[in-house]
Amino acid sequence: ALKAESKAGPSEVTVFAAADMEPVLQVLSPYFERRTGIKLKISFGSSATLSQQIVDGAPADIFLSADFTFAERVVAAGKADSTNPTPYARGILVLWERKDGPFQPLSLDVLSRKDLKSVAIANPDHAPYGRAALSAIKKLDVYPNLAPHLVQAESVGQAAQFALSGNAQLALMSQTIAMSGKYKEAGTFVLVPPVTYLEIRQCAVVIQNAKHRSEAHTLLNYLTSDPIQQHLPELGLRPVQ
Amino acid sequence: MFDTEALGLTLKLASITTVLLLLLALPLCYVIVFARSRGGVLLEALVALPLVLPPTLLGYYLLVGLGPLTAVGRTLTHLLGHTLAFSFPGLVVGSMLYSLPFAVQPLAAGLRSVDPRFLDAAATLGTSPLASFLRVALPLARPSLLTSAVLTFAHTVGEFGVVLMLGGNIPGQTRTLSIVLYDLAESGDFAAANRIAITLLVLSTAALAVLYLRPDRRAS
Amino acid sequence: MFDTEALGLTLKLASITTVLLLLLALPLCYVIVFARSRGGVLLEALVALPLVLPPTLLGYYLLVGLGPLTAVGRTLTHLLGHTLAFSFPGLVVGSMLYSLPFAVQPLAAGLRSVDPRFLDAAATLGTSPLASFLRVALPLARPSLLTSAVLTFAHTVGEFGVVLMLGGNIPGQTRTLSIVLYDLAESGDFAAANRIAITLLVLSTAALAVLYLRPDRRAS
Amino acid sequence: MFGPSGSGKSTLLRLIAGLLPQHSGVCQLHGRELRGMPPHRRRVVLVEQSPALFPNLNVEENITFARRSVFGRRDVEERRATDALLEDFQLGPLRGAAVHTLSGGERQRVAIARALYAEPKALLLDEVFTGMDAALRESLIAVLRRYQQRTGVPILSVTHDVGEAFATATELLRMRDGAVVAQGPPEQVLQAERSELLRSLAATQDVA
Amino acid sequence: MFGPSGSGKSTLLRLIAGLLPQHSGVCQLHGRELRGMPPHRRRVVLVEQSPALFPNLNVEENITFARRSVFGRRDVEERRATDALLEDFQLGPLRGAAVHTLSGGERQRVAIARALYAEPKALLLDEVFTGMDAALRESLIAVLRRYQQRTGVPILSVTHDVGEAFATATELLRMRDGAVVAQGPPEQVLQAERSELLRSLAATQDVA
Ligand SMILES: Nc1ncnc2c1ncn2[C@@H]1O[C@H](COP(=O)(O)OP(=O)(O)OP(=O)(O)O)[C@@H](O)[C@H]1O
Ligand SMILES: Nc1ncnc2c1ncn2[C@@H]1O[C@H](COP(=O)(O)OP(=O)(O)OP(=O)(O)O)[C@@H](O)[C@H]1O
Ligand code: MOO
Ligand SMILES: [Mg+2]
Ligand SMILES: [Mg+2]
Repeated sequence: ALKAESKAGPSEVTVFAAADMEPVLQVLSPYFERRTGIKLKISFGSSATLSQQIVDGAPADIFLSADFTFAERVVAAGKADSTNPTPYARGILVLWERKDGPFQPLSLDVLSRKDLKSVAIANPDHAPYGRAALSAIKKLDVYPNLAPHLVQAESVGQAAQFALSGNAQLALMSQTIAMSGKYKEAGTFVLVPPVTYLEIRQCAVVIQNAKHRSEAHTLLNYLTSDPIQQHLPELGLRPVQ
Repeated sequence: MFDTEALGLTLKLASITTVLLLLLALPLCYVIVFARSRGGVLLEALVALPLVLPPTLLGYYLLVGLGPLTAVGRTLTHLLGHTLAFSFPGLVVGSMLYSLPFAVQPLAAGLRSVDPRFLDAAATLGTSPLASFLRVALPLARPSLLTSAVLTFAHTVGEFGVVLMLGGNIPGQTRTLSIVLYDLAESGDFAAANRIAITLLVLSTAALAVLYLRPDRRAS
Repeated sequence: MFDTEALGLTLKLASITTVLLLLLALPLCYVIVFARSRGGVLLEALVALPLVLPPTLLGYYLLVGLGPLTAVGRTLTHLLGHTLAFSFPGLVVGSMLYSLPFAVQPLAAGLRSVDPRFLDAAATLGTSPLASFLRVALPLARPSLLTSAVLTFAHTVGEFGVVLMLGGNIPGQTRTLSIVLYDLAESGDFAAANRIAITLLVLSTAALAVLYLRPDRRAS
Repeated sequence: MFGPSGSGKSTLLRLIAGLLPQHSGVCQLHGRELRGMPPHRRRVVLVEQSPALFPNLNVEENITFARRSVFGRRDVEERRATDALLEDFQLGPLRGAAVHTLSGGERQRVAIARALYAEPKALLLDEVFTGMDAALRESLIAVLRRYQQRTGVPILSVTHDVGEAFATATELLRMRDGAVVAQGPPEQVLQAERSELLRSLAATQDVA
Repeated sequence: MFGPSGSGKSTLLRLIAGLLPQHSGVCQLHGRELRGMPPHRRRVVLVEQSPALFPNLNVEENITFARRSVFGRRDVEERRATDALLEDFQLGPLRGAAVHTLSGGERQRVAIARALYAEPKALLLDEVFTGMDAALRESLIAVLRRYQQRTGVPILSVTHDVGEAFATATELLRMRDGAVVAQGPPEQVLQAERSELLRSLAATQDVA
């Protein structure tokens, strides 16, 4: 860290992070900064968007994907500094509704109701949480009922916003978002059974030619450290193991 | 496979928006340019406002402001039977707001540069201000009207932020070409993006050729 | 906290793009409007092309075309020391391409509606076509030049697709206001979005007031 | 009406037509006060020195401008009136010509014809005969005289040709420095004119 | 030069000035062939019937237009030339006036002054004296005569006033239906004119 500091002024690290990590990093980054003196410059988006940008040469130091596949895409493009993406958390999919919505108290049964108008999910091609949502809907045998009412958002963050603003009645989103301030206040959620979707194994890669590679590793080590892993459930994630 | 549905939707959105906006721009320009009141200046500034608001902001405000959380939004939702967001009419509203200045400004500039002597002549011949506007000023400002139409259409075809915020990516309803291209780019499908680009280029080159090679373009 | 960094970046991007584009639009308009050749028509159609290409497409092509996969891109990368994508100069290039028609079209329309009698008079007085363009046509088309500048600036402030594709979302370099707003919307931070909206409205109302309340606006 | 260049003749006409705001004085037509009335209600048609013909309309469309609505069709009677005007003003062959191809004299004739077609309550002519040869001028003055006899519409015409003024007018106005300095039957005004000229000559000699 | 309205006088002048394409015939000035030369190289200045003054410039800026570059400053000599022109054309008090406030006669004077300031090799005047009273016209003709004597620049002037033509010209041209039908010293042309008139009268009588 010291070496990088002398090279590039005040020490900072550019993080490309999946949208579900926004509330998590919001909580963690002040602690991390205080502890290491490294400032986080974070760009959020869907995992697909971010990985594609990194492949195209975006100056990220570390990529926190919401799954394994998009992290692997960066590795495959030869942009990662190791051949194996590092898992740092496991994601949880939930169904969320505003407290003043029509389906309170909320249960998974609403997904088969005929008077449903709109359900927001993230784009299954871009966002691991979207892929999980689509898989769950199919496994729960509600796809024929929901298909005409599905609204696709760019990332899980936007899917959440669609429901928060009341435009979509329901949203399938990450528990990280559902447990964060605004969403906790305005709505309620129920877990989607984990058996209905493939495990959301959130993986990170450090970028090979990164300007701040060592700081990136510092962050990765911090995230995978035991104290943080133990805190993950409070933030809506499960620890890696 | 090429997404003709998205192409059709985009052209439909751009056409409807252009027609509606020009119909709206005419009375607005009349008041702005011909009414020499403070009201005209105020209106002009108001109409120009969407210029400085990024489309994401407009989209966000429409999403929240016309969503079920506000009284206006609830009324609208009730009238339409669905939320304005995630629907084609919602995109039309968003596009109109987004492109309003592009319809009004070139036309207003054109009307302003009409020589007042023609309007004076029409007035002494007994033509009311409204009739002078329609029969004298507007025909003389035709190149500007055309510019307004072209820019509005184009601005709407190229719209991305508002659609992304407000649309919900529903095939046949809100999934426009700009969204399709975004999706393709994110999944790295260069071949499909190329097909769309070529289609657009051919279509638009044809349209522009029709527009620009018209014999009567330059008044001599 | 309000993102003044993004505001500054956006204004910087819009200003630089507007200045560069107007400097580019002047010679282009000269050729398009004053050279009565086929070349002028072709050039005009060419300049209009970005109109019909969605910003996401433009952004994608710039990303790929100026990226390390092409010879041009490699040369550029070598010269700059980094890829053009995800950098401020890259955004300037993208914005210029994206807003080019909005700089050229209103100005060209304005120049076209300058009464040719003034140009004839200048010519018999011994003024060369280029000098006539600068000293006669351009001053007479001033309202259109202003429209060009305003629309270009605004179009760039409101740019989202190109920036998203080409810029990524890097604070202080490519994270413009439109991107910030997109992020804020995702996190449901209505209060912060409001602050930005109000800042923009105040800034732009001031700018528009300066523009629209100038006393000499309407030649009498 | 006559008077030196810049003495305010055109300005007075524009004022009567309602194109300039009137700050003082009275302006009446057939007993109606015109002050404050917008120009398009006055039915006072002004033919300006270099008339503004609508460049997007051809000769015939310019002439018939006043009585066509936005989508108007014309009836037989109006068509006949147009034909008569085209003939009176020797514009028949130019009926469909684009106005930017017209010669100076042709433009002025179109403008006068356009004014008559509007059926004005008063007609103001600003140096419209100046760019015409003697023969054409005579014939146009004859046309206007017939028109005036038929309709009784007053015509106020500006000219620099004292001979023309004397021959055609029933009343003469002389302007100088923005004011009407003489008004009355032609003989009387010209008489005053002559004696004033003599006076000013005398004054110059006094100084010398 | 004179001839009936629409006979092609203005068209001929625009042709000489290079504003219309020349399809046949020769056009020479001081032995230089003008055909194909762009108008701004010809140094032939045309003052049109209703002159196009630059609306964004005031009177003085219009007059000095020709010899100012885009960013040009003017030297003392040019300033003196401007002052002389403003006085010759009785425009002194209007020096800074916006051109849209000028009267018809004032506009024409500005246009002539602007043309002289350009130091042309030939000057073409299209009915520029028509809107002026006799006194003003005389004084302007005197100014132009002085100018011509000093510089030797040929002046081709269109008029409808046969008397004026006779009094001022060294050579007369008569146009009809697009062609020059007579050319020569004033007496000769007017003589031909008269006999032709008699011939046509005779022809009419034959028919009757
Ligand atoms: N808006 C204005 N502001 C200032 N001065 C003006 C304005 N309009 C006209 N004038 C001046 O008023 C005077 C009278 O102009 P007007 O056009 O009435 O003259 P005129 O008698 O028609 O002359 P001419 O015979 O040359 O046409 C001119 O000196 C002109 O410069
Ligand atoms: N571009 C054109 N196309 C067709 N006809 C034209 C064109 N330009 C001029 N004309 C015609 O040529 C004729 C000659 O016009 P010109 O202006 O030379 O007449 P003029 O002798 O100056 O008449 P005046 O004394 O009325 O000014 C007119 O009948 C006019 O309508
Ligand atoms: O956090 Mo995601 O990549 O939008 O599912
Ligand atoms: Mg006058
Ligand atoms: Mg002529």
